[in-house]
Amino acid sequence: MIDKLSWIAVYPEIVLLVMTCVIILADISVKSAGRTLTYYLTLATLAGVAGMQAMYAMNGYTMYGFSNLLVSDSMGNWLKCFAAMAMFVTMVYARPYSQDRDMLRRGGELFILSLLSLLGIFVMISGNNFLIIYLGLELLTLSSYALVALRRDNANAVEAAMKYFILGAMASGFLLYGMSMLYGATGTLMINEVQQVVASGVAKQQILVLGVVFVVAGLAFKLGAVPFHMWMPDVYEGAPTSVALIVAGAPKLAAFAIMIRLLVEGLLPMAFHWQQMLVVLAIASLLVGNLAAIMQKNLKRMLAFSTIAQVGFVLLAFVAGYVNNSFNTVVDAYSAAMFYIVTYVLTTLVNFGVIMLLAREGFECDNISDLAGLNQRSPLYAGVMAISLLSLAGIPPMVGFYAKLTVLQVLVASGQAFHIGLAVFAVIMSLIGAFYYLRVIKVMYFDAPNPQLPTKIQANFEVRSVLSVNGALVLVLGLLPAGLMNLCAHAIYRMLSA
Amino acid sequence: MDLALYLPVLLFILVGLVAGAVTLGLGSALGPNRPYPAKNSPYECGFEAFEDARMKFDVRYYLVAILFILFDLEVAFLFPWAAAYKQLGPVAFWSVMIFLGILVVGFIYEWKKGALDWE
Amino acid sequence: MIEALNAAGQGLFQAAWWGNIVWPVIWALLKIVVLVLPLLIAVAYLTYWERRLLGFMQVRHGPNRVGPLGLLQPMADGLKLLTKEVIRPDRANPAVYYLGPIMAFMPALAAWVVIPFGPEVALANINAGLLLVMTITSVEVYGVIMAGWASNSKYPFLGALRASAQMVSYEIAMGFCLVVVLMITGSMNMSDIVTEQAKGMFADKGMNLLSWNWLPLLPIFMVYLISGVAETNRHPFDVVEGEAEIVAGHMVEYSGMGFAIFFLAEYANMILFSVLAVVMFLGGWLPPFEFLSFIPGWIWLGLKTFVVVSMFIWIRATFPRYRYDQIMRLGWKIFIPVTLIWLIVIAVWMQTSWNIWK
Amino acid sequence: MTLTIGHYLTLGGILFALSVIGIFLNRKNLIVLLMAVELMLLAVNMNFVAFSHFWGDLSGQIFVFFILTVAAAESAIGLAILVLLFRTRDSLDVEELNTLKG
Amino acid sequence: MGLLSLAIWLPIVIGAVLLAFGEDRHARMVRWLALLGSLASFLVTIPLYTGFKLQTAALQFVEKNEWIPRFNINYHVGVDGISLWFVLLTAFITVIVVIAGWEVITKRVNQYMGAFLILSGLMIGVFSAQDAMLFYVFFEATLIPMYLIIGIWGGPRKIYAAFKFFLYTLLGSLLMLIALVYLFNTSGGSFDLQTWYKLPLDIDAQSLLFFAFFAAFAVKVPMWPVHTWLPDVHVEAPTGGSAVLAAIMLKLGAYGFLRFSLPILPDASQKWAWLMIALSLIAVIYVGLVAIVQKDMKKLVAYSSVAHMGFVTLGFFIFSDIGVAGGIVQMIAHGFVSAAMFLCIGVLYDRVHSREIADYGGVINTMPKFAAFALLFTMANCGLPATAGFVGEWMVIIAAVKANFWIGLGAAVALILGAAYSLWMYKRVYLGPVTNDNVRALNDINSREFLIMAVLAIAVIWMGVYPKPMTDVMDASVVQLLQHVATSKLH
Repeated sequence: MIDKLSWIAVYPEIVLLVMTCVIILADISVKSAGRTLTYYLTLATLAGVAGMQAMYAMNGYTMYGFSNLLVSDSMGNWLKCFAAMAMFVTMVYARPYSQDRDMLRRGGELFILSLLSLLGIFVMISGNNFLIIYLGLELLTLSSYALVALRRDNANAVEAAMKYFILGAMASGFLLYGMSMLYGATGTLMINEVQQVVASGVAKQQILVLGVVFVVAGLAFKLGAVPFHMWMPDVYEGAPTSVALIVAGAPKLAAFAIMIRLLVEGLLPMAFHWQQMLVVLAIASLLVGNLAAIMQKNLKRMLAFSTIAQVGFVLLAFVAGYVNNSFNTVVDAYSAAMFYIVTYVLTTLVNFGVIMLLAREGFECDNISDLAGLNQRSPLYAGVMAISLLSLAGIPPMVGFYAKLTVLQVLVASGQAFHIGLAVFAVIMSLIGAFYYLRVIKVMYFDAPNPQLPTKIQANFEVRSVLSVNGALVLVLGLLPAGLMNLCAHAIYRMLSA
Repeated sequence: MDLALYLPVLLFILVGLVAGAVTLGLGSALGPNRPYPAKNSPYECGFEAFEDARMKFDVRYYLVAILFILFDLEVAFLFPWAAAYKQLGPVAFWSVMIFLGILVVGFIYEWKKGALDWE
Repeated sequence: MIEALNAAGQGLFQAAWWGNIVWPVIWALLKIVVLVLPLLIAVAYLTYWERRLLGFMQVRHGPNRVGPLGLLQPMADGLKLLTKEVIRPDRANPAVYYLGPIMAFMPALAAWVVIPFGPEVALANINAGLLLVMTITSVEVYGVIMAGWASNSKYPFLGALRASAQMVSYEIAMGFCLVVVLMITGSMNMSDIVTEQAKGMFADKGMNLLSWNWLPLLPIFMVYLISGVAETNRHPFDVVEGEAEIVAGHMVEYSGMGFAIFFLAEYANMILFSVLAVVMFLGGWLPPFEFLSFIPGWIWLGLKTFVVVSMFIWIRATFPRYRYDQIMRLGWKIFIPVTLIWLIVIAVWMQTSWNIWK
Repeated sequence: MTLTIGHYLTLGGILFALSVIGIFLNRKNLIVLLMAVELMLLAVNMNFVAFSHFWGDLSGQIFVFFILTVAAAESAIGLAILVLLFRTRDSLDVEELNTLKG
Repeated sequence: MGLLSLAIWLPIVIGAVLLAFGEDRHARMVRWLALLGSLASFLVTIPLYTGFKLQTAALQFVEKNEWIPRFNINYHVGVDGISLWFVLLTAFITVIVVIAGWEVITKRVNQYMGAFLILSGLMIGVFSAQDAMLFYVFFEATLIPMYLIIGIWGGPRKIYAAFKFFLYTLLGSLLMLIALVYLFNTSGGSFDLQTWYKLPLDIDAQSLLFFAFFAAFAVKVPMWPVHTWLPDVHVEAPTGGSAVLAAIMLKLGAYGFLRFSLPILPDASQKWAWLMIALSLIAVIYVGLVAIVQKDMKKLVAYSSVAHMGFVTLGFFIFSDIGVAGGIVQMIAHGFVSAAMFLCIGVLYDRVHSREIADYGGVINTMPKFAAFALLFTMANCGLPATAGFVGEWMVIIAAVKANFWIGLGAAVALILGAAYSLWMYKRVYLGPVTNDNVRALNDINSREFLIMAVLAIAVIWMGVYPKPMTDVMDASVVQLLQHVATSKLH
């Protein structure tokens, strides 16, 4: 018999699932071009789910459900809450853009698949078992593949979908192969049992290492770390921008969560091995991401490479967690990574929001030069975009600075000369990063606008207000980052002590 | 599980294949073999065959294939459940009701979207 | 007697180390031959019976020249087909072209391996019998697709697409039917499925007939029968080979034995589906009334199968051909919902205290 | 010769390697790519079943069940994308997937 | 909210409000609002001076609140004798800049004014931050408005200049960031400067940290050889931007040496003082020579700024009270003088749209009032007695001579070079007959420009004649600073 606690633990997920089904059915009868009913139901669902997760998170209980298959802890709840909010914001930005591109006329798949991918994110974050994590992951990625191909007459979008599909499927294969090895070495799929077995040292070391290698490779694929990054620029560029944001935003939180679940909760005793891999991945990501971003003319592609570079920073935080068998920096490291990823998502939302806002019917704001003179056309959106770009560049007082600061702090705190070297390297790379972010700001502020474009930028009330709040949040969290930092630290602390 | 029980299955499949092959072989051996171009050309109503026969075809066939994969899989999922249904209690009942509920939602959706229409 | 034979055979090879492997193989092969030969004869005579029955229903004679009452007609047909040229079109892909009919024929035979002719009397009385039936019969669609594709000609190609889409569509409904049967039986073993039908309120009173699955599962039974017709591409669902539209569907390019094998496969499948229907819904080898149990089980099985097969032919004689869109509509929009609903009904029924399948 | 876990793992490994090679070296047809992806999952299934048997633990086989499901869903979506791709550019050549680059 | 916080946040808030005015049709209102805002911000800083207690090195007007408790980062601000004058200077120069941009700036006025007000608040923040991370945040944040000011309202090569400015300074400060984080970790989790002053560090760590700080501050000062961004940026920046850059932003770097390098890393400072002195001397002499050959007025003044800042660092790394105090006085004086010099060039540029020395000649004939002011500021720039420039330079030279004759001699030579390029430029631009029609058509300065000039002139003369208020304020703090430097931190 399934106990009550199990159900309570997944209550938000159930609500999400039921509401998704309701929305699917409701969408059938929707006639309006903008899918008004579907849209508002989606927003209501997302807001409700985010609220529920926040409540769970603030209660701070750690609940295990369904024979420990699922865990609902404060870290997971916060991540899920943020993911739902990110999806909410994404939907607000995505609707006018998608409507202009004829993506909503045939059906509300954009919303439905987004909700399903959010459900996948939830399941991934909750997973306490390889199987559950895998299922969540697939729910997320399968929905994403379909989303990318949503503009089915657009050759670029379909090509991006195909590439995403092949590489994504391969990534899942790598992850699975790794999981099968871990299962073979430990005889269990339960993450906490895996850790116990690994810690006890009974498991065969070679198989374990093989498993770790493949798991890390699979995770690197999902996160988009070099050399497993090939899909990201193509998907960002090819997919409709609204979908690119769905792929770029909330799923990053889930990727972080499964990194925590698999590497930290499951394989902390193997930290030495995966940290070595992550170092290589991080260095390569920082290097390739930043250097390639400089050469891009396409804004979305540039953001993709910048994401790769940012992922490098996240990985650096993981590198510094568990050094020399000492747990001193563990909480700091993983909460730094969490803080980084949360703020990154927040910032990315702004970037894509502005891009979508500027992309009018028949005109994609794909090239950096399309932003020319944005400041003259709309100081508000230029300001919002500038704030978010500066945040990505890590310039105070934007929130991105604190993200980098926390990572650097933990790298230096681990006390290894090598890690300090990594910190210096990362800093130099972020200087290169600053260059291409500044270039976009330059285009927005210093260049003259294209005279063919309308001087006024139209946007509906929702987009305007959400975008303003979103941009302001990047700044406000930069001025007062303490709350979010504490939240991450608490969440990670509870997760580790559980 | 006794794998030996499955030996006849394997053999029967082989026998099936062999039986088909043998009859076909017998047919070729016993029948005449007098080919000429007109006989060996693809069937066409009276005129020469033009263009490759493996042409583009209606996308609905793909749709059916894809829907088949999904539904057949649902059936495959139901099999073990059904086999054990008598022993399992209401938990099994409810979990499959949820499962079928989601399936039905998808089914209604594709129905209403016209995925099942052939007119 | 059979046991003795088996033991004798075992003894024959006991000396050699490979005796443990070879004898079971030979033994199984023997049994297969014993099963297949009558089956092939049955298939041959089914064609004869079909023509006679159709003749009867349409108030004409049917074949009556070759042998007494035309009983040698199938032999003559076979002989004729055997001596016809096997043509392979130039553009066809040879390997796949020849593999097509074989793949269509094989499942119609191989599925018989699990059919029980009496209690525990089956070539392979395996636990996963139902699953095996489902998988092996699914293979048939490959034969169709291969034939259509390998012919590299338009009519076969379109015919194959239609046929496979149709088969695949009805396979879903059929799968649900099997699930329902499985639910109330609790076992995938075909023998168990039959013996389960011998229990129940009516069976206790000697009225086996009413305890069989067909009654409580009437909608499922109907869906299964009709799906069977559609699966075998039989009339009235035979648009794939509808002469007026696409000549003969995927078999257009086949001649001589190639065509004959498809033909045989169709009739073998008819018998297979009939016998499956009998096993799953009509009590298999069980007698309809307890007092008739002196007649051996395999005769009952044969009789029932004969009835069902005849019904196939009867349907052919009665119904006009469906349009393709109607076929698909029936499969997707009627059968799947019906089976799904009945599945739920049965599931709920089994949760209540009126559960009759405890 | 008896079959040990090692044999199964080797087979799984070979299948996995084949599929990875198939994905990276295949330059001709996208369908092959899709098949390679499926093969990869089958290789994993091989491992899971072998380990499941080795540990006498059923969870591995349950995993396989789900992988099969997901593989089917995945191929459904993969095929759908393939159809779209073919409709937009009349080719399934991997080499021609080059509109997006930078 | 304390007085200091008010001084920091008032201009920032007003600047943000200005940014909210979307379009240029409100330009008039925006200008007045900006002026009122900057005046208010300046007035807020006055009580800081009047209420400042002399003869104590302790921090005053301290505010300390928790900011990011997770990293023990506090909102900790306060002023001592060293920083007080910079706060005042910043607020003062902002008023001047707002007035200077009154008519010149016509497009996106609100952003221009807003950027300067925000910049002013941020720079006051830098000067008053007592928490390293707070310092860093303000320090870095100043880049953003300055980048925009240069890029939007700058000259033809503004983009190059803006990038050069941003990336040069960012590189340095990122290295400093790692140093800060390292100090945070070694101090057991504190960003508090007072804690760091007591932190023992071995010499290798000190050296590394010293160079990390050096990277940040030397670029900012700028010291030779990382000064190359400055001339480019000055040439392209709008007048107001140049003025603020020269008058205040350069001081952020020098101030950083005083706040971080010297007291936290005394041993490394001693060890590497020779290098710093050498670089400073190169700056004053070599850059002085470079300045002489400039054809562009702004470049000339820019190089002269580098040379003057060389005096400042020279004074600091002699480690005597008169040297350090001289450096600080020199910084403040340079703040007034360089701002005035750039504004003078701005006055000419607004009329002729050229900064080439060769395009001018005999300006005194058409703009007598203006030429008089310009003469005063040029004199101050070359350190004539009774002007602001004199006091600091002489204090530094005296300190240098005391420490080492040859250093003193080098510094003195620099003084002569300064006189040479300043006066030669004055001669070529202002004196002599009118050389071309552009100059002939010049109108003398209007009342607005007169007001700015007059105010700056008063300040320059007052500083030269009566510098006591300044030195009084800083004495105690300088003594304490030197105590820090004298106390070894080696374990």
